[in-house]
Amino acid sequence: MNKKRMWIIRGCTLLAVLAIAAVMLVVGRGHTVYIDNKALEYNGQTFEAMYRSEVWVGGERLSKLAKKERTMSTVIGQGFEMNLINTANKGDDPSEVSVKLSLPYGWDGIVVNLPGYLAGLPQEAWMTEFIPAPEPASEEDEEPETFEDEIPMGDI
Amino acid sequence: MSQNAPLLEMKNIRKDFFGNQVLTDINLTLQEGEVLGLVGENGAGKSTLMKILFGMNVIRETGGYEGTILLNGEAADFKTPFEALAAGIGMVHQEFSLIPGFTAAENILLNREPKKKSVISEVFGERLDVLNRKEMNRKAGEAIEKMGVKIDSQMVIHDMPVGHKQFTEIARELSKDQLKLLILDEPTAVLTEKEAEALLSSIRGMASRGIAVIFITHRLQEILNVCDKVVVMRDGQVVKDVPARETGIAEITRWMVGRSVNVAGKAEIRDNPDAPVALSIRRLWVDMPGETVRDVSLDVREGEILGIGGLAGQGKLGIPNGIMGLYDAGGEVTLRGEKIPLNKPRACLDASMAFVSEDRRGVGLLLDETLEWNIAFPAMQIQNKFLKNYLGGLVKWRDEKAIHDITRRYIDELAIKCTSSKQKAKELSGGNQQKVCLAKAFALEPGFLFVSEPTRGIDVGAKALVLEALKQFNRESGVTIVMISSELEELRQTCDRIAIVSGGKVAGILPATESAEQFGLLMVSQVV
Amino acid sequence: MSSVNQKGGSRSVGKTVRSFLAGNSVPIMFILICAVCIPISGFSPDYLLNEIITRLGRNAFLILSLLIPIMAGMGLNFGMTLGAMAGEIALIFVSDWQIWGIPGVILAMIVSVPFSVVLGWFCGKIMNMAKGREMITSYIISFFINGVYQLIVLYMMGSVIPIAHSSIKLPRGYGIRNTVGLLNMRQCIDNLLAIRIGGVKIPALTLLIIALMCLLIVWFRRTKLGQDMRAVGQDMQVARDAGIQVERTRIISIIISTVLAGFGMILYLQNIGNLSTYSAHSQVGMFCIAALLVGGASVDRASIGNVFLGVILFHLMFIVAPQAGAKITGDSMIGEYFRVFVSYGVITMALIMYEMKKRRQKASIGEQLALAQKEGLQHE
Amino acid sequence: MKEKIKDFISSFGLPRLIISAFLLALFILSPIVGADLPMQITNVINRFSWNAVLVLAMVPMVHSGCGLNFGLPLGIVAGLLGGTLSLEFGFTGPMSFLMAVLIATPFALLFGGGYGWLLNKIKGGEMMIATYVGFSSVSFMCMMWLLLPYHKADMVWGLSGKGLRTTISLEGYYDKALSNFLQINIGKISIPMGALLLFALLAFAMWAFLHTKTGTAMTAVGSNPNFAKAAGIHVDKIRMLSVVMSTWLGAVGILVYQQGFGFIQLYNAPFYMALPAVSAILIGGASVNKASIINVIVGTFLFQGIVTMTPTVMNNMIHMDMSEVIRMIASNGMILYALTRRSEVRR
Repeated sequence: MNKKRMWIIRGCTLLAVLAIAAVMLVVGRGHTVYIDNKALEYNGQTFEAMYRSEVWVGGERLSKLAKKERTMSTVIGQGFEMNLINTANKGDDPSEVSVKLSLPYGWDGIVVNLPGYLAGLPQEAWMTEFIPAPEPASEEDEEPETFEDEIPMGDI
Repeated sequence: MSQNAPLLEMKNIRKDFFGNQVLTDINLTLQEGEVLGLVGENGAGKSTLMKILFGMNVIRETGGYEGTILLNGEAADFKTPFEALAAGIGMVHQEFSLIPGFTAAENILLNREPKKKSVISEVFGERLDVLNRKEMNRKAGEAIEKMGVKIDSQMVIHDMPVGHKQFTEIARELSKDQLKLLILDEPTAVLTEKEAEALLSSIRGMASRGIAVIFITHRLQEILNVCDKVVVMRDGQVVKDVPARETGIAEITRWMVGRSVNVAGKAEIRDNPDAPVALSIRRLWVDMPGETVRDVSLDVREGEILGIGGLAGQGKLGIPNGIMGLYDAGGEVTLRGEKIPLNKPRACLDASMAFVSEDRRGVGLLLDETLEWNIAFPAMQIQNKFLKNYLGGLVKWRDEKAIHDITRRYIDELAIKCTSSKQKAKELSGGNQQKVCLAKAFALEPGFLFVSEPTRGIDVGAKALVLEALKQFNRESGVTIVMISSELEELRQTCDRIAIVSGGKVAGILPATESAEQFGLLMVSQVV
Repeated sequence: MSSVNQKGGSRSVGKTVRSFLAGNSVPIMFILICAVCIPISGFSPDYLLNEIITRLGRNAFLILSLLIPIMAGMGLNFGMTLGAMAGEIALIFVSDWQIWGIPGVILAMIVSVPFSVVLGWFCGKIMNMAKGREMITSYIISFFINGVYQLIVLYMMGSVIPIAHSSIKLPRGYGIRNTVGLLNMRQCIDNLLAIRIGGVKIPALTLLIIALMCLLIVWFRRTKLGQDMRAVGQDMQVARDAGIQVERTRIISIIISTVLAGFGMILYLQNIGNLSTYSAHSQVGMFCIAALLVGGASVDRASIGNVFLGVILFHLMFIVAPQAGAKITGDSMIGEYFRVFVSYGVITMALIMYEMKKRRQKASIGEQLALAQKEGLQHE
Repeated sequence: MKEKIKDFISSFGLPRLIISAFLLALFILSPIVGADLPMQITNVINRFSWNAVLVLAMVPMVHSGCGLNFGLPLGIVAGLLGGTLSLEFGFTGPMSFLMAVLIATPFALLFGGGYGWLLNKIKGGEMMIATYVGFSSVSFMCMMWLLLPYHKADMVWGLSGKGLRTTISLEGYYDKALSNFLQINIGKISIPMGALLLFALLAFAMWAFLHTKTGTAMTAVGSNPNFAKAAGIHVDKIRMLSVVMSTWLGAVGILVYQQGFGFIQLYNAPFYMALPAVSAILIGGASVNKASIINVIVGTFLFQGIVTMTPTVMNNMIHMDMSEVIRMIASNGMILYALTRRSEVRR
C-alpha cells in the first residue's frame, strides 16, 4: 500500500517534470524575425515598398527602414508584437500601426514583408522562412583539436 | 521464575569447522530475567555457540550447525544477525562497533533513528525523512536510564573513555524495545573496577526488568557476584551447569582447564635452575593492538623451551612481537649479556634471534612468492647466504641453486606437502604454510627462537609434526626456544617451564609438570 | 587504563586545536598571497569586487556539488567532471532545439539529469570496486568518460544523434564545433533581478539559487540519508553491521554530486555565454577542488563556509596573479603559470596533510603505555 | 619456465585480451585497406624505441609496492633540465645526449630523493599524491623555464631573448643520436638499433638488479611489507631507492624519447605523460603491485602498435580518425581495470 502510494507520487512528480520540460520547449523556442520593407509580387500584383517605416519592438525603436531595407529582431516564444510608424510616400504624414504575429514553431528565421502584410494579403504571401546561406566550407575547417585530451598519446 | 516454556532453550547443538568438532551436544536453558555466566578457556567454544545463537554469517558460510534453538518454546533459526535482533536477542561484542564521530545518542539509535516525514521524502522515499533529534535524545536517555549507568548522551564517542564506549554499546541494545536476551561478550575486559561494578549492578537491573543476560567473562569473581547460574565449557562441551551460589572460583577453574583424560605420556622435561640466563626481559611494554603488554619482566634460561601461555588478549603475543621490533615497545632486553635495541627488527636478527609469527599470512609469508623465496629470504638478507659475489662483492647475485637446495632440504626434513619448491606459498595448506615459516626460521640457524602460536588453525596431524620439529630443533641443536600458545595442553607437552601472562604482566612461572588447575588460576588471576 | 584514556582525551583536545590550525593554514597563506598581489596588480577595488561576485555566482554551485561525497567519506570527487559533461551534452541539445533564455536553462537542467544519473551510478559502482583508492579511481574515470564523451560528441552527434543546425555542427557534417555559442541564454539568469550598487552588478537570482542550494545541503545533512552517509563515511563496517546499505549509500552520494555538478556546469556556462565543447569540463574539476581546499576544507571535512571563502580567495588570487606577475617579472605568462602551479600545489598539500593525519592518529598509543607503566611504578 | 608462461596467461585480463586482439586485427587489416605495412611496422618499432624506457621507469616503484608511478613527470622534468642545460653548455651531436644524461642524473637523484621521502610519509595514498606531485612539479617548472637564465639563441624566444621556447628543435644536437647509430634497413623496414640497444641495456640492468640481494628485498617489500620488516629489511630505505630509480629512468626515458622525436617539449607537455606509460605497462600484463620486464616490452609494443596503427587503418577504412578517442578509452579503461582488481585493493 505505502509502496504503491510512493510509486504513484513518484510517477506524478516525473510527469510534472516532463510537463515542465514540455512547457519550456514551447515558451522557450527562440525565433529571429526579419522585417522587410521591399516591394512584393503577389499573383501579378505588385505592392510597393513604403518610403519610410519605423519599427518599434518592446518600446524601443529597432530601426527606420527605407525602401529595400531589412531589420531583424529576436523573440522567445511564438507571439511577436511590433509597432510600425509608416510613411507611405515622401511628404505624407505617418500612420501608426501595431502588429501582432503568431510565428510558426518550426521556423528559426522568419521573414515578414511589411507591404504585403499591410495590404492584408494571406499569411503565406508575406511570411516566409528564412534559410541562411550555407557558409563557405573554408570557415573553420580544422578538425576540432581536442587539446584538453588529457592524454597526448601521440607523444608519450 | 515463570513456569511456562523457558525464554531460551538450546538442544544438542553441534558444530564442526571442516571436520574438526568444535561444539558437541550443547544443551542450555535460560529463563527470562535470568543471568547466565558462560566461562571456559579460549577455544572452548563459547564464542562459536554465541555466534550460532546470534545467526552470524560465519556459521552458515562454514556449513551451518545441527540441533535446535527454541525461543519461548518456538523453534528459531536465524539466517542473519538482523533476524536475531528482530527476535529480541542483542549482543555486545568485544570490539566496539561505534561511529567515532557520532554522539552517544546517535550511536545508540544508529539506523533506527526516529524520523519526520516531509514533502521531499514523499517523492524520494523515507530515507529523506528528517531525523527527529528531540525524539532521538529522549529514546537514548531512556536506554541510558534502563542501563542505570550515567553517560552523556551528547558526548562524541572518540572523546569518551573506553568504559563509556562499552556502556554506549549496551545502551544501544537496551534501546531496542523487543530486547529479551542480551549477550555480553567480555564486557568488563576494558572497564575499570568502578565501571565494572556499575555494569554488574546494571546487569542485575536488567534482569529484574525481565531481560535475560548471557555474560561471558574471564573474571570469575564477577560471575559469582552477578550470575544466577554458571555454565562451564571445555573442548566444545558443557562440562558443568550449576547455580552460581553453589560453587567457587577454584572449582570453576578446575572445570575450565582440568582435562577429562589427563595426558599421561608427558614428554620428559628438563628444569635446571642453574642454567645461565639466555634472554632477560625487564619492564617490557608493547603496543600491540588487542595484545597489549603492560609490564613484563622475564628470564629465559639457556637451552630450555619456555612456554608462554595465557588467555587471549592478555598480552602473551605482544611479548615476541615487541621484542622482535614489529610493534612499538619499550623496556630492556638483553640476550646473553648484550643489550638488544628495541623497535629494530634487524638488530634482533643480527643477534641471531629468530621469530615465527602467529600471523602467518600477514607477516610470516610472501604469499605471492615461491617457497624458495619464503624459506631463503631472511637468511639471504641477514646473513648473506645463498648469494654469489661478483666484482669483489659489489654485485650480490641470488644463487638460485643454493636456494633450491636448502628449500628441498627443508621440504624433506619437515615433510612439507607441495608440488614443487617453486610453488606459491598461498597455495599451501595452513599446516604446510606453518612448516614453511619454521623452515624460514631454521634456515637462519638462530641461537634463540621465538615461536608464536605454532599450531593455530592447523589440523591435528600437522600439529604433532610441528611441535615435534620444534622439540627436535631444541634438543638436537640446543637452541633456546620461547613458544607462545593459547593451548595450555600443547605447552605442557612441549615446554620445560611455562610462564602465564595475565593482564599484560607475568602472573607466574611454573614447571610444565604443574597441574592444570594451577595454570588456570594464574590465567584468570589479574585478567583485565 | 582509565587514566590512560583521560590522557587520550586531553591529547585529542590538543590534536583538535592542532588540526584546526593545520586546516586553516591554507586560507591564511592565501590571504597573504592576495594581500601582497592586490596592491601590485593595481586593480581598482570595485573592479575586483565585481569580478569576485561574478565568479562567485559562476562557480559556487559547482563547488557545492563536492560536499556530499566528502560527507560520505569518498574524498574529493574528481568524478564531478562527469556531471559537467552531462550538463554540456544537455546544453548542446537545447541550443540545437533553439530553446533560449531561462526556459533554455531550465530545460537543459532537466535534460542533464538522466545523463548525470547514469554516469554517477557508473562512477559510484566503480569506486565501490576500488575502496580505499576512490580518489585516483574517480580521477581516472573522469579521463575514461572524457573519451566516451568525445566519442559521442565528436562522432555520433550529427551522424547517429540528430543535430539540426549546421551552426553548431562541424563543416564535415557530423560532430560538434569547438565552441557552441550560447548567446541567447548568456547571463539570462544573472541579469534577471540583477541589482547594481555603484559600479558593482549583483546577480541576485543566481545568488538566490546558490543560497537555496546551501539550505538544501544543510537540510540534507539532517535527513536519514545524510546521517547514513556520515556514518558510512566514518566507518563502513560499523555502518554495515547496523544494517545500512553501504554500497548503495555511497553510490547515491556520487549520483547526487554528479547531478548537482551538471546543474552547476549549466549555470557556469550560461554565465560564460559560450561552450567550448572539448575543454570546458576538463579543468573544471581541478579548479573547483582547489578552490574548496583553499577555503580550508580537507579531504574528509568540508563545510559550506569553506566553499564561499574558497571561491573568494582562490579567484582573487586567480585574477590578480597574472597582473602582479607581469608587474614583478615583466612577463604576463609568469602569473598565468603561477596560478596553475598554486592550484595544483594546494591540492597536493591537502592530500599530503590528509594522509599524514591518517597515519598520525595510529601513533601515540605507545607513549601512553610507557606513561601508564611509570604511573604504575609511582603507585607501588 | 612452463610455470612462468602459465602465470603470464593467467595474469592476462580480459581488457588485455581485447586490446591485443584489436591490435592483431589492425595488423591484418592494414594491408587489406591498403595501408603500407612495412612503413607501419617501422613506425611501431621506432615508437617502441622512443617510449620503452619511460615504461621501464614504472617497474621499480611497482616492485617496491609504491604502486603505479603517476609521478613520472617529476623524472621527466629532471630529464628536461638535463637536456636543456647540455644544449646551453654548448654540447652538440651525440655528445650532447651523453651530457644530457649526465647532467640530468643529479637532478633525478635529488628530486627522486625528496619524492621518495614524501611517499614514505604517506604510505597507502601513494598514487593520488604521486599524480599531483607530478602536476605541481611540471607547473612549477613552467615558471622556471621562463625565469631561468638560459641564453642559447636557438632555445630562447627570439625577440625577448629570454625564456625558453615551448618546443626546441634538436637539429644538430642529439636528434636521432641513438636511432641513427647502427641503424639497420631491411627492405622498407628500418630498425633504430642504437635506441633499442640502450633500452636492452637498461632492461637487462633492471632484470639483473632484481636478481641481486637488494633487488630481491625490493620485490619482497612490494609483495608483503610486514614480511620484509620482520626479516629485518629497512622498508623505507628500499622504497626510497625504488623511487629514485624510477625517477632517474624517467629522466633518461624522456631524453631517449626526445632524440627520437627530434624536439624538446617544455611547459605543459610533460603533464599527462605518465598516463600512457602507466597504461602501457598495465596492458603488458602488469598489475598495481607486480611488473616484469616482459610486461614492459609487450605493453609498450601493444600500446605503441595501437597508437601508430589506428589512425592510418581507421582513416583508410571509414574516413574518420577516431584513433584519439579509441586510445583514450582503451588506455584509461585499462588503468581503471587494474585499479578495481579485488586482489589489489587489500593494501
